Amino acid sequence: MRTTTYIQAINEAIREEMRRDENVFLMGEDVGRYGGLFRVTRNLFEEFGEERVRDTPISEQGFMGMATGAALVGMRPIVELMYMDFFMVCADQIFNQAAKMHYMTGGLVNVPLVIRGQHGGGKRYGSQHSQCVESTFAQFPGIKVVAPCTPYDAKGLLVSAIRDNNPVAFIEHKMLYFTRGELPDVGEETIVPIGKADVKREGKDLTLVSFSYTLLEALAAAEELKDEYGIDIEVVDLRSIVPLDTETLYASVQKTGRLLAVHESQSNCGIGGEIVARIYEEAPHLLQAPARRLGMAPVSLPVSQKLEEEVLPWKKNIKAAVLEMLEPVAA
Amino acid sequence: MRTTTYIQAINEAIREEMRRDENVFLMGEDVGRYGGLFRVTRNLFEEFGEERVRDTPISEQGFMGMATGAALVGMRPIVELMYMDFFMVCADQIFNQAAKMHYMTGGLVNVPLVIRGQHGGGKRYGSQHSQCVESTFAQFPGIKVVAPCTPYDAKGLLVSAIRDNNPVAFIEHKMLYFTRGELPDVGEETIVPIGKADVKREGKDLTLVSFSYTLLEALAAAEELKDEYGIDIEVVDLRSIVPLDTETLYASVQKTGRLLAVHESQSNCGIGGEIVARIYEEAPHLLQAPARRLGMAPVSLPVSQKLEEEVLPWKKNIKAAVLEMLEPVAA
Amino acid sequence: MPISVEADVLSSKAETVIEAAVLSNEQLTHMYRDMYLIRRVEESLLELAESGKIGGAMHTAIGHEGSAIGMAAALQPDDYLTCTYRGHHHSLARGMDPKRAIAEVLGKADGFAQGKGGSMHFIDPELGLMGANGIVGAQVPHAAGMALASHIRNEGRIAITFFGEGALYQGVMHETFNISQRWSLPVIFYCENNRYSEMTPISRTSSVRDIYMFARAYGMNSIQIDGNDVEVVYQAISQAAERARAGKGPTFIEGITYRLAGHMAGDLETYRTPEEIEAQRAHEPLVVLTRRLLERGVKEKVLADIRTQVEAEVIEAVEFAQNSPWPDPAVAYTDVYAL
Amino acid sequence: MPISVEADVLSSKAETVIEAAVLSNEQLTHMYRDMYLIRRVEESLLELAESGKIGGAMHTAIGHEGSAIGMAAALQPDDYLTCTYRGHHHSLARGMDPKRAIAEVLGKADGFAQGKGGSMHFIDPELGLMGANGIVGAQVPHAAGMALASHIRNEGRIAITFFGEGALYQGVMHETFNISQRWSLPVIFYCENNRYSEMTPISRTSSVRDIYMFARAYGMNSIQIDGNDVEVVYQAISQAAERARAGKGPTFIEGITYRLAGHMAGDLETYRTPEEIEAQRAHEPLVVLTRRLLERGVKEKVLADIRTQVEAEVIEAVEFAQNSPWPDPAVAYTDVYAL
Ligand SMILES: Cc1ncc(C[n+]2csc(CCOP(=O)(O)OP(=O)(O)O)c2C)c(N)n1
Ligand SMILES: Cc1ncc(C[n+]2csc(CCOP(=O)(O)OP(=O)(O)O)c2C)c(N)n1
Ligand SMILES: [Mg+2]
Ligand SMILES: [Mg+2]
Repeated sequence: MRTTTYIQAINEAIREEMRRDENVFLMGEDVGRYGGLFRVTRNLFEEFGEERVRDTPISEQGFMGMATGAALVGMRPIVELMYMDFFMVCADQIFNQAAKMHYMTGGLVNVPLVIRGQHGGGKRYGSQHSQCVESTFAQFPGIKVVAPCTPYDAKGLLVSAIRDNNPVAFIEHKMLYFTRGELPDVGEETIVPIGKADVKREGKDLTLVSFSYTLLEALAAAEELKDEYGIDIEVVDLRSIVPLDTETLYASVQKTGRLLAVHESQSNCGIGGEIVARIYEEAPHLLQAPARRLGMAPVSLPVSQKLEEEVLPWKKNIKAAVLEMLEPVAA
Repeated sequence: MRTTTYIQAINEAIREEMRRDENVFLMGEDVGRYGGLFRVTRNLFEEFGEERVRDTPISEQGFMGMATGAALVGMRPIVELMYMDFFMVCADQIFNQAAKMHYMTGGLVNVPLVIRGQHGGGKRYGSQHSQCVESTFAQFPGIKVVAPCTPYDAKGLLVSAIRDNNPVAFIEHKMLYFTRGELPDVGEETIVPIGKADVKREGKDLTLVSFSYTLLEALAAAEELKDEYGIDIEVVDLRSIVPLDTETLYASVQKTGRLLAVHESQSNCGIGGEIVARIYEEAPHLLQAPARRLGMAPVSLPVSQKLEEEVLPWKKNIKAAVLEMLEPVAA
Repeated sequence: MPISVEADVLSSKAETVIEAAVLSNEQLTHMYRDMYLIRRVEESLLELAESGKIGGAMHTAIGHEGSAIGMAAALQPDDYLTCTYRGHHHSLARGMDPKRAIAEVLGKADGFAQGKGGSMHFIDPELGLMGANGIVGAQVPHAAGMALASHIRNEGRIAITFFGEGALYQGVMHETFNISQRWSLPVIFYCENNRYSEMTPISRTSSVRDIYMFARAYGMNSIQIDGNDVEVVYQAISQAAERARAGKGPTFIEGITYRLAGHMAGDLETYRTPEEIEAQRAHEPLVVLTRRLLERGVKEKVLADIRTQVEAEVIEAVEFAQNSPWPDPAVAYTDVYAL
Repeated sequence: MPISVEADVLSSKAETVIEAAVLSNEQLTHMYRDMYLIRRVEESLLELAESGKIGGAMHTAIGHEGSAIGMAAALQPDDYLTCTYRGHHHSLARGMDPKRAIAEVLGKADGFAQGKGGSMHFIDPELGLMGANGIVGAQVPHAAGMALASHIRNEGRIAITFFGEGALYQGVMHETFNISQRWSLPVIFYCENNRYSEMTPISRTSSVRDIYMFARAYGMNSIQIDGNDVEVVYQAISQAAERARAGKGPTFIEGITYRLAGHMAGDLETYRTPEEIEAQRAHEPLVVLTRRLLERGVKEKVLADIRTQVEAEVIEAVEFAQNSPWPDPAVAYTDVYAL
């Protein structure tokens, strides 16, 4: 074991898979010689050369479509979107093309494509460079969606995503890039299966389910709730948004009887509401109190530090939501 | 009073508003001389000429952006997307631009823009020409979303949308175009406020909330459930998806104690799950049984008639869902 | 609007030389058979659509056959191809079985995609047919990506993509043209210019008159040809393919043609006169090819026999498709994710 | 890479003639003041960013000032303008108050958008500034739409939009160029070609060498100019504006310039050498303008006084912004929907 940054873990997964399978190649803006705006792809150009590490023009719809085409004939492209927000200039190629090809053709073709990049707020990038995208990607069947929080899960899930025969959105978070965590030594394969959640903290009073960066805020909130109120929160890391591991989730709620889903994408038609709807569909008897969700406030993220803190579903807001749900208990 | 088709009602709303306000103009593919692929804009070119009724090239991102620019300086463009599915080639201009301008600028500018077009299945157009879009549009604060079912609501809501100072997605359904309904005589103004739901059928056993075409399927299901099982369904027509009229909705659930939300967009992260999450957040005490939602099956719509019928959340599937919820009662 | 293919355009600056007779009578006769088959399949589909058996949007390529037939003869069977919703002709020219094609359009179990794709999504990877598309322009980067795959793997395979002149101003085209030229990918961009984009003539929406000239802006080899003459199409695509395989990069071909039927089944066609359509019939692919064959001494009797054969084959295919069962409803839930 | 503006390019086929001295010393001196102000504001913002007071992406226009100053002098105060995240210079040149500009970048209550927009979203409708944009290319159709509005209303106003050379291959640009030319809208497309798109030189991703030649493909009037010479920029934009107001349609202007600072605060700048940057300083806008003024007999003392004045103004503006309070958290929830 050793500790690395989240960035390093992603970089390793790409490098190892590119060594393992020559069909894997990388495309995106500044991903080559510069090593990526956030330096996630550093040194890959040096090792694999310009054939397999391609600096593109600012033509997302074009290169996303080309990646889809290459995947249709057996390549395994990894496309970096510099900011996940830019999915909006290539939405057709992602949702109408890559995600649907397998189904529309009755299974005649596959699209083993990885779309990766960072999303999220907290660094004052404002409305067009901070929105979380997992709930939008989850609306289109045919594409898998993962949003790991730790370096270990990031590396393990990216390896799985690259080997998966479907388009996979691999969602990073700008607040996680320099966080550190344990990773098996180089050489040891790290694989985390897509579609498996992970209990990151045991507890009995309430199940707090989250993923990506807000999971860290959830864990911090859980610690403070323990210290300040003796409340014992179980924190489940969804890790994969599509497919959703309801089994792990319901097992936790069976213990706690209470569920709060937290995510940074919009509440409206978000994954939190989806989780609430699912449990009432599939296992309402597990709940001792109404299941709840907490998402981003219904605004596009403002730039000012003070305004950003106000609307993000972070520790302060998570604690408030939990206390509201446990009032009867706490009281 | 008189009866007209849904198409005629939309056409009248545009014509009357174009006569009333010279800032209103129309852009889109084949909307001018041909009168629109579905003939919704017929005869407008003849009356208003090529300055105000503009045939565009197949450049959705471009003309959506131009409409946004024109709206930023006080025009009131109406843009037709031939199929709402095509929002994916202009998603950036809709969600990242038009929807955010007012907020990002601290209210310095408005974008009075109407985006209209038809969505939905039932006519074998397949995966790329049939998906329902309201749940995706609802994920982006700053844009209002309406999806009327009757000619009256269509005309009244379109008038409101054109006069609104925000971007409004006016969502039509290809299955509704030739349905007929009552409309006030020409000359009498028809206005339906955005954000107000409407009870289309009274009942006491369960609240069925829907909108757009599936509302007709819900009403048909309600009739059969009455005849076959004596079940008395209240059908609420949401009409507006954003903002959501929870007041009318909760008032109905207060009567019935049961809620089923039906929509044709995907279940996953859809408006149905959102409605379920909202009521558990805001009024869980009204529910005598778990609230449920029924959306499109998790596939992109296949072409074959038999497969389409299978996956659409229409009468057969609505009845099954209701019976499942009322088993305790029915039994 | 007459077909505007002037000699000076054909012998344009682009490195493509169109010569007279290059195909043997045997090849031309074979092409006649395939072209007639496509024509009859499309006509039969229109009849089925009019009788209400086909829903959605069904676009036929009646009048466009020249590009498909010329392409099939010029390329290798494993070269990649993508096309539009108007893609029946390319698929049939590359050898798709009419039975499975028609069954798919009818949404039957024997369709190549069990009725999931339908008329707008023709595909058969075994024939290098990598997908028709319902979104204008979307199939174009796919072909460029296949060319990129071939380039990275050093396969020697090329990719061709077909699109209409109305697609030129969909942004993704521009993005793809630039990247393909910059990376000098083995891809052919074939524009079937039928002068209409749905109900709107290209002249109303395009800032340029000659579409092929636009591709020159990228420094791309680009020519305009008579898309209704299989011999011309064959040569243009052969030479473009040669350049591509030699690593000389993409070629843009504007094939002038004309859509003899409506944009899709049910098109009111209020935007053009019967006279305009009639005038075009004088130079449509089947007429051009028939004339060519007779000029070269092939007997009308030979062609008549071919037509009789084809008629029978198409009638059988239509029957097969109509008798094919509906897909099992369970099929609706499969193929969402690949294993 | 030297600035490649050859005489023959300036006197290119496009209907634009660049003459020598056209501006009075008084005008040039005023321009000097504005340019120096922009320079100092940007440098101050970089310092604030380095001290951690500015988050997110903060792009300065150090080296780009020529285009903004020339534009402000050439256009009417109510002509519409849109630009990119690199838009401080256009806004200041059009008269935005440095106090409110800096306060906005710092996310303070006195910012023009109360801290909601920040550095990438400069706007002031009163000055015709209709919005900077964080998405490459997105502001370009906005300007075309404003030109369309002016055209429909017969206002005589024109629109100008600024973008970088890297934006050329974002599909929406192509769509907008075509429509604008086809509808002959009163819009000016000004490309600030600083030779880099973030960390990638344009030569690596573009199939064409001279960006301005590309616009010719649409039949658009298009020229390449020295974007670092305010007098050249002034003339090019004046003439383009005249054409636009006369109903002759859009003009594309490629202004060659150079970004002297990093792409954004924090840029490692591993992609270019200090020597390259040094070489460019010899021809940067402030140097060019200073030389011009001295050549025309304006005394250095006059310029020195201006600099002293501006320094004071900028220091005051920075103080104002730093002392400005944080916005009330409640502000985060307003302005989602207009009434
Ligand atoms: C992005 C997108 N916009 C609009 C459409 C609707 N549409 C389908 S075909 C077509 C016309 C295309 O014309 P052209 O490219 O000339 O091809 P043709 O149909 O003439 O063969 C349009 C506008 C679409 N399918 N996709
Ligand atoms: C659609 C989109 N893709 C990518 C980006 C990230 N990005 C911001 S600036 C930039 C480079 C733009 O270069 P250029 O157009 O030359 O303008 P410059 O920054 O040099 O002034 C990129 C890739 C973006 N903002 N929007
Ligand atoms: Mg056409
Ligand atoms: Mg640049």
